[in-house]
Amino acid sequence: MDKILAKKDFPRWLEALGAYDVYAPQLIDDVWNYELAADPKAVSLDYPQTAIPAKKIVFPQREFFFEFREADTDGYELKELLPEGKPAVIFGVRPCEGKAVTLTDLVFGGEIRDDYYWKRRNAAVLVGLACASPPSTNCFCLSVNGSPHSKEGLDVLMTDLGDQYFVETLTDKGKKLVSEGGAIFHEAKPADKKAAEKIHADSEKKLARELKNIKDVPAKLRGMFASPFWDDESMSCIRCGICTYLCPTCHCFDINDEVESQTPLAGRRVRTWDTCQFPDFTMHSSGHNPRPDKAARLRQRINHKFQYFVEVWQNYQCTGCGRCITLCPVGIDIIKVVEKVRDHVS
Amino acid sequence: MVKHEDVRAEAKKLLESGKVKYIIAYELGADGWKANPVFIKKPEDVDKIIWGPTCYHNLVRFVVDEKRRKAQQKNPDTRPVGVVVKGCDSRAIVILLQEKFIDRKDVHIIGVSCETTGVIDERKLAKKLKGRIAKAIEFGSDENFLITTDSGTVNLPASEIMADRCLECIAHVPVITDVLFGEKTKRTVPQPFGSVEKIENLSSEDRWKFWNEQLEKCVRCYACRSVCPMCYCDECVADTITFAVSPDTTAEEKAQKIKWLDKSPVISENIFYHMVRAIHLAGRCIDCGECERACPVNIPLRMLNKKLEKEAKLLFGYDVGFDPEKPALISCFRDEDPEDFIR
Amino acid sequence: MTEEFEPKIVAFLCKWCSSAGSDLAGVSRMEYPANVIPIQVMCSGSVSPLYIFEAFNRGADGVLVSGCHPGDCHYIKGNMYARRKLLLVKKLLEHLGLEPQRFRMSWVSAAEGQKYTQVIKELVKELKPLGPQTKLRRESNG
Amino acid sequence: MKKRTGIFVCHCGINIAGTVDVKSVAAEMAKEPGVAHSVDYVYMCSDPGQNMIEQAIKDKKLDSVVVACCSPNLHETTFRNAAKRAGLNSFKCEIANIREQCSWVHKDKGKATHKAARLTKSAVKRVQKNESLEPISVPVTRKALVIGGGISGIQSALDLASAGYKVILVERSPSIGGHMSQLSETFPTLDCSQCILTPKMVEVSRHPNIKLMTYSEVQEVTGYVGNFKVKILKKPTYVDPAKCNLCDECTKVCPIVVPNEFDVGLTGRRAIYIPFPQAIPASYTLDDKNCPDPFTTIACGKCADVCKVKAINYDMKPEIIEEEVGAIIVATGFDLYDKENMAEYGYGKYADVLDGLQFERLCSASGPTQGKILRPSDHKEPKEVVFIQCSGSRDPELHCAYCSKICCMYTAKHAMLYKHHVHDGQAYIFYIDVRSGGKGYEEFVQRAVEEDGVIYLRGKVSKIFEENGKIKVWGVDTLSGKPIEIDADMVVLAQAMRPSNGAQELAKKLKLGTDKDGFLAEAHPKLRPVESVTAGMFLAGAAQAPKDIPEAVAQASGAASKAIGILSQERLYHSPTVAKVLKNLCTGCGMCVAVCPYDAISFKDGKVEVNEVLCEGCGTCSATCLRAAIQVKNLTQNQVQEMILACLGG
Repeated sequence: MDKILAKKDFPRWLEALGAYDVYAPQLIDDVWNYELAADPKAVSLDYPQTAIPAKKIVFPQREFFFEFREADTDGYELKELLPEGKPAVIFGVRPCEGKAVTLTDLVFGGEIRDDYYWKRRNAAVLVGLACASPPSTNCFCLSVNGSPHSKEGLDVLMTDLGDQYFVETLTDKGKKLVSEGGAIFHEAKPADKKAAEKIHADSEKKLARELKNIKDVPAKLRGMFASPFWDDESMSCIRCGICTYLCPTCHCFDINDEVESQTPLAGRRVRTWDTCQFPDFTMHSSGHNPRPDKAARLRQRINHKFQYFVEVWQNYQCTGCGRCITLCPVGIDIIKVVEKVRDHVS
Repeated sequence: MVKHEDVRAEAKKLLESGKVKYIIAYELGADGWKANPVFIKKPEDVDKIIWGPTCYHNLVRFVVDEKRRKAQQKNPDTRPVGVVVKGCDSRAIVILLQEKFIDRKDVHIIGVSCETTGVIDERKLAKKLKGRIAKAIEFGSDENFLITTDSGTVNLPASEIMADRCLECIAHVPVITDVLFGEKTKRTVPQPFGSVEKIENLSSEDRWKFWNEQLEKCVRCYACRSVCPMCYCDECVADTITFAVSPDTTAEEKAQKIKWLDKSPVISENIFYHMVRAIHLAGRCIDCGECERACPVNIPLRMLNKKLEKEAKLLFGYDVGFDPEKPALISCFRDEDPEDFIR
Repeated sequence: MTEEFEPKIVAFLCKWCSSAGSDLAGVSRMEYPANVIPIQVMCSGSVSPLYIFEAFNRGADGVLVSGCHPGDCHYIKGNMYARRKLLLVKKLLEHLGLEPQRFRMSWVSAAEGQKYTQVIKELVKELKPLGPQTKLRRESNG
Repeated sequence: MKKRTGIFVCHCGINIAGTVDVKSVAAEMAKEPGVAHSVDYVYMCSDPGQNMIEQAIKDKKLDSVVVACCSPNLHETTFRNAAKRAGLNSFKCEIANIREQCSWVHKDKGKATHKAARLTKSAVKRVQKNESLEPISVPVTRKALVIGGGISGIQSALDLASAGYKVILVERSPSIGGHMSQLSETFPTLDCSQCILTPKMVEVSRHPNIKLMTYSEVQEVTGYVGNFKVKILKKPTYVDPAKCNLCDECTKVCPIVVPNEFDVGLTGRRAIYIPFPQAIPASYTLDDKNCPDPFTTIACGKCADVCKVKAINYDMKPEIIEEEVGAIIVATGFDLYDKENMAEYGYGKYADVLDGLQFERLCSASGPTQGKILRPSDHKEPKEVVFIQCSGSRDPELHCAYCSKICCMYTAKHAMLYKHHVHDGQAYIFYIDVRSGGKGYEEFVQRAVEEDGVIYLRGKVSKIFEENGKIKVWGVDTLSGKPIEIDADMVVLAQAMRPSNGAQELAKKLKLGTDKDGFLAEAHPKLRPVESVTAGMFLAGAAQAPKDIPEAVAQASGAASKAIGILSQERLYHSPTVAKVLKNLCTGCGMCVAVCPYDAISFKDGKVEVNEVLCEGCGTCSATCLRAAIQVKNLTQNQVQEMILACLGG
């Protein structure tokens, strides 16, 4: 059942969530990010967009697989290091990020199930915040099967009604979270629901950017693999990791052994984010690099999001948050690139 | 004041005469107000070229790319590339020449003087605009910027939204060019190292606290090294695998690859990476400030490089990026180099 | 009672002067603290800044680089390059907030066994009150 | 493949075992990865100890060895040889110095043992990544080049030649002999300079092993010890020595007169001339700087006309001669401190103010005055002569800071010679100190004072000026404190010695260091005084510092014997622990090229390469390189990193 939460009571809700690690958007050195909320009273959901998406909480940039230590006898002693600690609740999750998590779920929940991911994922509660107005000038969620008020992947969706929030509970996890708040929540009246729906409807009109008629793009891309198009498009790429590290749907990782002692040989196997945009991502020890240049790497990024993923999961691996556009140091614009692909005549 | 037309005309001339392969310049981005790098190959495209307050990119970075590209081609087109440079950018060319990474004949340098202003810092502007969305920005008449927003135009003094690097700029007129646009205006910089001195004045512990908080944020996207024209190594200490490998590389050579630091974005490793970058840029960083601008989490990286630029000047009287004939900072010494730190 | 803190120090000694100087200290049976583990390099000029970063990253509480006096370098001028390079390193470390005492450089000739012991004694004396160096040190699960 | 390292911990009696628990070190090391064998023994360097190592290498199939013992300076070679005997490459053996740097300097057994283990482990980490290396060997060109045909060059050349080695002696002036040939008599024995020098000059010209190249200059030197390539410019003399019969007709007809260098300008010579009667080669030279004279464009041709043997050929061209040599001796000698700088003493202003060399010519029987001492101005016999020592020397403010060393002695000699020529004359000597160290030197000075009544005045001359035909010399006798005023007929300045003109440029060509005064720098002021910093190049005579004849000759012979030390080898061997370029990482920025003290690194198609023979393995290049693209074999950054970890117990 939908609820209403007065903004003044919002901190009380957070205070009631002692059983959770509470994350919420916070402004540090002019940059918004989801951080642990030390002081509930300081938390405000009045923010545009974080630099690093919420994926960093369910899929941290660094996590341990296991610990190893050379045994006195032959062989090694291994100790699995599954994520522990409190479940996480993330406030202010934008619908595009909620949707993004559902895409990552597909990847880590395929025929090989990634327990490390799921341990956190299952524990995490995503409290969404509908976008009354686009948090970024580069938002284009509507163009990629999303919306400013999409409920996908979220456990709760909050909509800002001025001095109160309209709270839609979407899952059991969500129910539980809301129940923690107890009396501070009130039954929503039909009028509230209407107001929320109005905001949702309006918000769809406010999007500044769009990426139209791209249903043929996947097929197009298949034909453009060897096209010089990519060389031209990638000229200004500087091979940094921003577009992918800060993409809510990118999920590539690297695995390294971090050795702490030589004798006895001991350390940890660690998973960290990696990105197809780094030259060493596809580097073979032979010296051969199947993606030798930035053209190949830009192509990979676009293909993965608008061809491969579509072919496997029937969805774009892009939720239109626009981070890669906003934060690219050289202004490479995924919308423009895909439009060019769409209009490309070979 | 430098006009788009000046640069366009020059570019047209160069392309029509076939003197250059292509021209690295600035164009207007998709958002209609910010500049982006552009690569002009045909004379008819020169009208894309612009010059304005958002031309902060150091395009020399793409001269490095060009060298890489040439290295891979069988029989490359050896004509020079035209490149539009600001004062700071031109010093990057000096370093590349100094380090024999490029040849003077590889580049046709189109210099643009920043005159009395410089380029803007988007984050400063965003603060000033308080939510209003910029639509266009241009140089004003006297040391100010005119910004058109979705709700009216604003006129801001340059000093308020100019990038820090420009406020501390010691070379607003290119130092090496084939053609120069704009006036060789005089500009005095009272404190070329003002920003870094603020940090120096902190106590040791506060400095540590400051850097600890800043570098903790690093996500190791390596935008700082990627955007830097001086970070042209094929393989960086931060890379986890032997990268500069060719078919004739022996197993021994591969085995020599050292894992100095872990890929984990934890404070100790982040600091290691940034220390190495700083020390490797000592006497090479020309303070184009691109690393700081590119950083998605706003780490004041200039304050690392600027520190060593300052020390090079104070301790060794070394000016960076003015003389291609000069030996590198650490490939020379003076008998009177200070040694009071040695016992 | 708690045991006194014993700093771990790595010392890069050039083969011709400082290492020979510390040998002389040995031959003359001069006693000094055992905190310093020397690594003999050919010349102070061969000490890369990365060695120093690595030592601190791997838990050194102090690092010493010692070479020949100016003009005495076996390789004519390696120590002069070292002097410039390592001063920059020192400035950088201090800029980041590392205690100045933790990174040292010294000139110790083959004849200065006495001076070598002095340098080590002072270094250890200065580092003890600072306690363990944790700023640049990598975390460990052990 | 798993490494098989053997550890051998030495007790050194109780020297190590006294403070280090060697057993526990050995035991701890046994646990190290790749350690196949770890033992301790009372004296590793003893025969049983060495046998123990050799046996273990064979029995346990060890692929590397660490001996934890005394300083590598003492027994590294011992143990590397042992390893070698057992079939290991000698670089597969490293030493951990747990005596000088551990057991002898610590008392706390626990701490010392801990440190010893770290030191040993660090050596293990290093040796496990050592490459097998063999000494670099290069063939030797068994021929020497001597630059400078003064007494030093002559001596070096003769020593080398008589030892059976080919020598090229290069002299830039038309004759060998140098300054010594200008001297009249030599102290302290007063025997005639020409008489003792000429036979040596002749010997040079006759010696089958010596190729004499006068009127020639070294233009370029490349290569390295044992294998230098030299380009020598042979200037045209326009006279064929083979044909010339020294009839001297040509000089009689030559219309051009220029100052005579040999007589230090006291006389003139023709444009075609023989420097001095005993010149070697005995032949004339047409000096094309003065002929044809600046005002005419073509030579007058008179000399060619009168030459009956047709020895004169105007079409001679400069030639570049290329030679290969294994060693080079630089004996470029000295020149006197410039006149211009001594204007305060009227030098160059007053005809009768001379320098030492000019006075030598006046005394010389073959000189302008046939050995009579006469004033240049009016050819009168000077009755009062003032000699001034340290003219330009020992004067850090205005002139040279150093002592020219030979002036005290030759001034005494000058005063003496003067008295022998002008019995009723009086010689005065202004001096700061009289330095007469050397065999028979002090006695010589005493004779000047006692037998020839030379008056020594301790003090500096304040003013010199001409007044009615006399040269007034004002000074102060600092002993009596009295002002002194002498109406002299002649003043002789003991001018400071400085490196010969052009020595600086030559030093650059040869990549030799020079000291602050421009003299060539020796490799070590005490222990390597005749070697230069560049391997295979040696120094002789006044080019390195002011010297008198016996010292110059001694150093010349020293340099020759050093050169023979190289030339007597079939091949030269060089340590293989040199820098190596990782081509894939090198960008050719040249930072390493700039720092290399031995010019061992050079550019090669966009990257750099190392000359392994020049490289001494200091590693400064590798610390300078931003990409670790150049590293020293067997002490790579990779190895040092492992050693750092080991030291910190990681």
